[in-house]
Amino acid sequence: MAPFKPFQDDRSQYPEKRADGTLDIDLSSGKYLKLWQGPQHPGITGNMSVELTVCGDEVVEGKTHVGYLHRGFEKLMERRTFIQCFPIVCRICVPEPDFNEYCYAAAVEELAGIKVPEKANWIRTLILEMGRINSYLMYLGGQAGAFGMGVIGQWTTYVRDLMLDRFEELTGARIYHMFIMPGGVRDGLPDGFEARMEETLQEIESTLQDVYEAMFCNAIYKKRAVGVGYIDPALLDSYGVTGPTARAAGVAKDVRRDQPYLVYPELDFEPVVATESDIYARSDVRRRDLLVSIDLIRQILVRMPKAGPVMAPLPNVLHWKIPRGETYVRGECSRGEYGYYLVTDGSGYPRRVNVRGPSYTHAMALLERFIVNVNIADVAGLMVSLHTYPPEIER
Amino acid sequence: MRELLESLTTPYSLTDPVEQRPDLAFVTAGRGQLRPLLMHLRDKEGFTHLVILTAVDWLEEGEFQLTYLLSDRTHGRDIGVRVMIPRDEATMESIHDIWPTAATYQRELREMFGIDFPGSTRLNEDFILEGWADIPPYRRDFDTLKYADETYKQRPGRETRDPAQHMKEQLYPDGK
Amino acid sequence: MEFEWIKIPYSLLTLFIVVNYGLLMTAFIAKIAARVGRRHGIPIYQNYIDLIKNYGLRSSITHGVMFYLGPVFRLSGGVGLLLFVPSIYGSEMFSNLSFAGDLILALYFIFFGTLGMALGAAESGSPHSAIGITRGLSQVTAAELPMALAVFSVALQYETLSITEIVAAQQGSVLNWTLFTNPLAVVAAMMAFLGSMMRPPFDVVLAPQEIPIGPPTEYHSSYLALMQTNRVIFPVAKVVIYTNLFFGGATNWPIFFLKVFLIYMVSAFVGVAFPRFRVEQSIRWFLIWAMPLGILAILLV
Amino acid sequence: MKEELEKRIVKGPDGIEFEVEPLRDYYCEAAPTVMPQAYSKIIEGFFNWARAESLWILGFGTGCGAIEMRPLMTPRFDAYRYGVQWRPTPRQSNLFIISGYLSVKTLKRAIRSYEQMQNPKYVIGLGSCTINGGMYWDSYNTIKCLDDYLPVDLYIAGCMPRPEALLAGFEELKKLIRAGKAEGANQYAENFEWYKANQKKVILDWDMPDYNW
Repeated sequence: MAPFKPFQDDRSQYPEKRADGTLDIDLSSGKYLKLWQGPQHPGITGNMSVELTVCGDEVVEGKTHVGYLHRGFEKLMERRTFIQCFPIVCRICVPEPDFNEYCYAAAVEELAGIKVPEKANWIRTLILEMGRINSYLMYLGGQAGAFGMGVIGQWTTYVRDLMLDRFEELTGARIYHMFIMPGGVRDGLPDGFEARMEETLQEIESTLQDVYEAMFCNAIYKKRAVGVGYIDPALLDSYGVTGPTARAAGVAKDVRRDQPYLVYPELDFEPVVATESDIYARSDVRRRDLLVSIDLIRQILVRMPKAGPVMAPLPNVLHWKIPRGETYVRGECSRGEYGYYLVTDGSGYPRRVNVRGPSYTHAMALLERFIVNVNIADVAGLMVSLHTYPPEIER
Repeated sequence: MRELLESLTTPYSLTDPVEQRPDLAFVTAGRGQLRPLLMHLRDKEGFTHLVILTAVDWLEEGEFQLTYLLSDRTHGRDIGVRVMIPRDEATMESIHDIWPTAATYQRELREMFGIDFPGSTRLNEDFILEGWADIPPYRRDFDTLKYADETYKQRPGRETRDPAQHMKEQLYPDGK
Repeated sequence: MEFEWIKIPYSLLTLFIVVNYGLLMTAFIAKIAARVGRRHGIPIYQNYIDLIKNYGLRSSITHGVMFYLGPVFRLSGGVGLLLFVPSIYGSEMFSNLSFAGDLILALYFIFFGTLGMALGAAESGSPHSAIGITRGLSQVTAAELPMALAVFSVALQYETLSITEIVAAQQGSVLNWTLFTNPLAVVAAMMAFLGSMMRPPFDVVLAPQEIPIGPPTEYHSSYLALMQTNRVIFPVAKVVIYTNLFFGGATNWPIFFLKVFLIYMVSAFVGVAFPRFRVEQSIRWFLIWAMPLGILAILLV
Repeated sequence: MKEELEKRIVKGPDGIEFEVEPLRDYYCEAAPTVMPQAYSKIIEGFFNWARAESLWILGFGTGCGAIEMRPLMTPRFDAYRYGVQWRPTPRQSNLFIISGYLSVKTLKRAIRSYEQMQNPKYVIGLGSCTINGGMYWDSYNTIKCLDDYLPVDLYIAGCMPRPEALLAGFEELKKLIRAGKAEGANQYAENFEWYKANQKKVILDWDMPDYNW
């Protein structure tokens, strides 16, 4: 008889399937237990829920339920003028709102034929990278927290607050910046911003070093994260996996490099890649990506043009009509490919806006597949490692 | 991109090619041509990544436009395939067997536009809305403001102004 | 042995001192843990307010008799443990209700609360509670093994089952402590101690990110207050056993406070620095590391 | 209504048939009762002081306001100093922060969570969208006027309110509690019919889930 090794042998044939392909799960047998995680559940990434069927300590079926945050943005934007859309788009994704602003602005500029000044492009890149740092810091705390290590979250949230201070200085707001407008950005950099930014970056770097030593070198963290939540690289395309999750599986795909936008062609960086494709690799890719972002911010602050306009002249925004057309604009946000599909019909309102958030594919099809045959204890860690934010799923 | 479009146009009888950017093009395909076209793009041309699957409601023409946006991540180019389907008979072939992730998009379209994709997994389960009784909300003939006013109590004292009118009154108070 | 009635008010006095000390000490340790996260942490008197508030909540619902009895069992486990162990060596007032065979009774009381809790929480009907209980029972069992082995080793070493006599044997010099005379048993017991303190890496029972928050999910208002009271008594009582068995006991209150605090800090320090084990990982850890040490300790004695 | 919720005859393992009516059997339909204050004013005042100094918040981020909860728990703002803690289960919490707009689907869960909390309990509406809909005033899926559905003690305006605003809000709430003015739970019990009618008007799919999801 083979030795009993829980969660190490091949469990993919379990539970058995019926003839029609559905899982043979009989809840009334008392062998299985329905377990809802969320929306009121501290281990869930935001306001969504996962419906688990567990057998012992093993998850045999998982379903994601979303829609708790649906506000109907795509409908609301159809009855707002192009400039009225700009303040509401950032509310789609809370931890990294700037990508909404950038993608929306870029799509509108493309269809309206507006040329953005050079300096505005640099500032946009700066904002996006700052937002990426925020989002990654949030993630690192969450990933450690999912495995019961609250201290990392305290440290990273502290330095995230410092970064929010820089945001506040630049844009006047902590969370919803509303800084990247169609046509450019609202303002230039304040005096002395570079020096204060450098201080913040150094603080973040030293915290990251602490995090590296306390979390990534920790034996128990390795025990929990290495080899858990493996995603087969062959499945990446069919499940629409992008961003750090794909890069952790050895696919060096980064929109910043493959289809460069803004000023990324002029910046010097390499996409971060790992090959193990487990929770540890995903968190490590994000940590190293964070260091890349810090480096990018330094490059941007040095090479940014010091003078020049930051806003292109816009037509009268109250009567702004954009000719019929459609486009798709994408960017590499901290979770993967973020994109806006904008259709205009010649009127003063967008015909249709569709937001492509990376969590849309990650939290639904991918999570539902990879949550099966996992220990309940690892569900939270696995979910966090995909770095999903529900608001961009349901919008 | 242009060569690709030219090579595809005849075998799949594509219409309306638009080259939006050097790396982004949109074409319209027939309803029956979609599956072979997607299979060809995915397997022969390297468009392995389904970026979005969404719909646009052209109420005036009585049509839904389905947009399948595919990406070739190796060469960094995208192609959007438009399929026009009539509004009153909104059914489309499901592609969840080509891309498993398409099932999610199709669930959303089913709920938000009322477009049916027979065979797609978990299609008729609630996705975002719960207990929705009105017409699908993303259709153009659904008026969200009217619905909100009828369903939810608005707090008294909140004012809504037309921006153009309001700015005119602010800037030219004399009414000139 | 004749029973003296004066022992009852004396041991209630012990209980009173320990509850207050426990409330302050857990708050203090929470503050220290908060400092690691660069925070100020809760006020030192916060535990008192929480306790009053929970007792003062107006409504409470019950899921059945066992649900009601669960916290009571838990509390009696903690109180019983404390009362049958001498807290101050050599003091007539604070030797409590200890008697010749109290070591066995103490071992029993350590387990008693968990069992009562399991029965009560199971009746609450929340699946998170059920999962928490299965985890809790399996982990406590695994953690109790090295503890029991270490205790037997100590009992064999001193050839007595009375805690008072064990403490007496350790008096004189620091080198007489079991810590130095039987280090293997102490290491095994300290590992078991980490496992039963509900702090990372062994807090898989509560695990707020996985099963909020395990067995007590459904407990509220005065039930929760009872459990909070137990949560300050039980660790202190357990640490009292540890000081008595391994660290030479305490001859007066200041030494008692100091030793309890230091031993408690061990688990707090480990707790802030590590994430948590999965339940089968923690059981394996106990079986692989702590168990052999315990067996070795018995063999060497 | 879902099939498994309909009234039906079930055969038990021992062969005896019995009738099951899930909506009655599984879910408690009893209305909350008004809980009297402690008989003595001094004791009630003392309890109110303790309640004010020990606010346990339900960890349920219903909207985007949840993003500012993390900074509140961490070094910069550290709400623990003021006796504020986060609890993962509604049974042990006293304060429910509605952190932003409530979609109809979340409203159902929020009501469920609120009803699981123990009396006395408090609700803070966070953000402009809980007050009058805010940015989403014309959305078809969010409620506009939170106090129609839950008894709100305090609103914090802004989009999004800063953590400092939240801390100030906690202090205001403490004043209310100490003054004995935060009787939302009793208010909810007194006007239970009215609240339920409002809730049922917007939540069309009114079968409550097994437990809190």
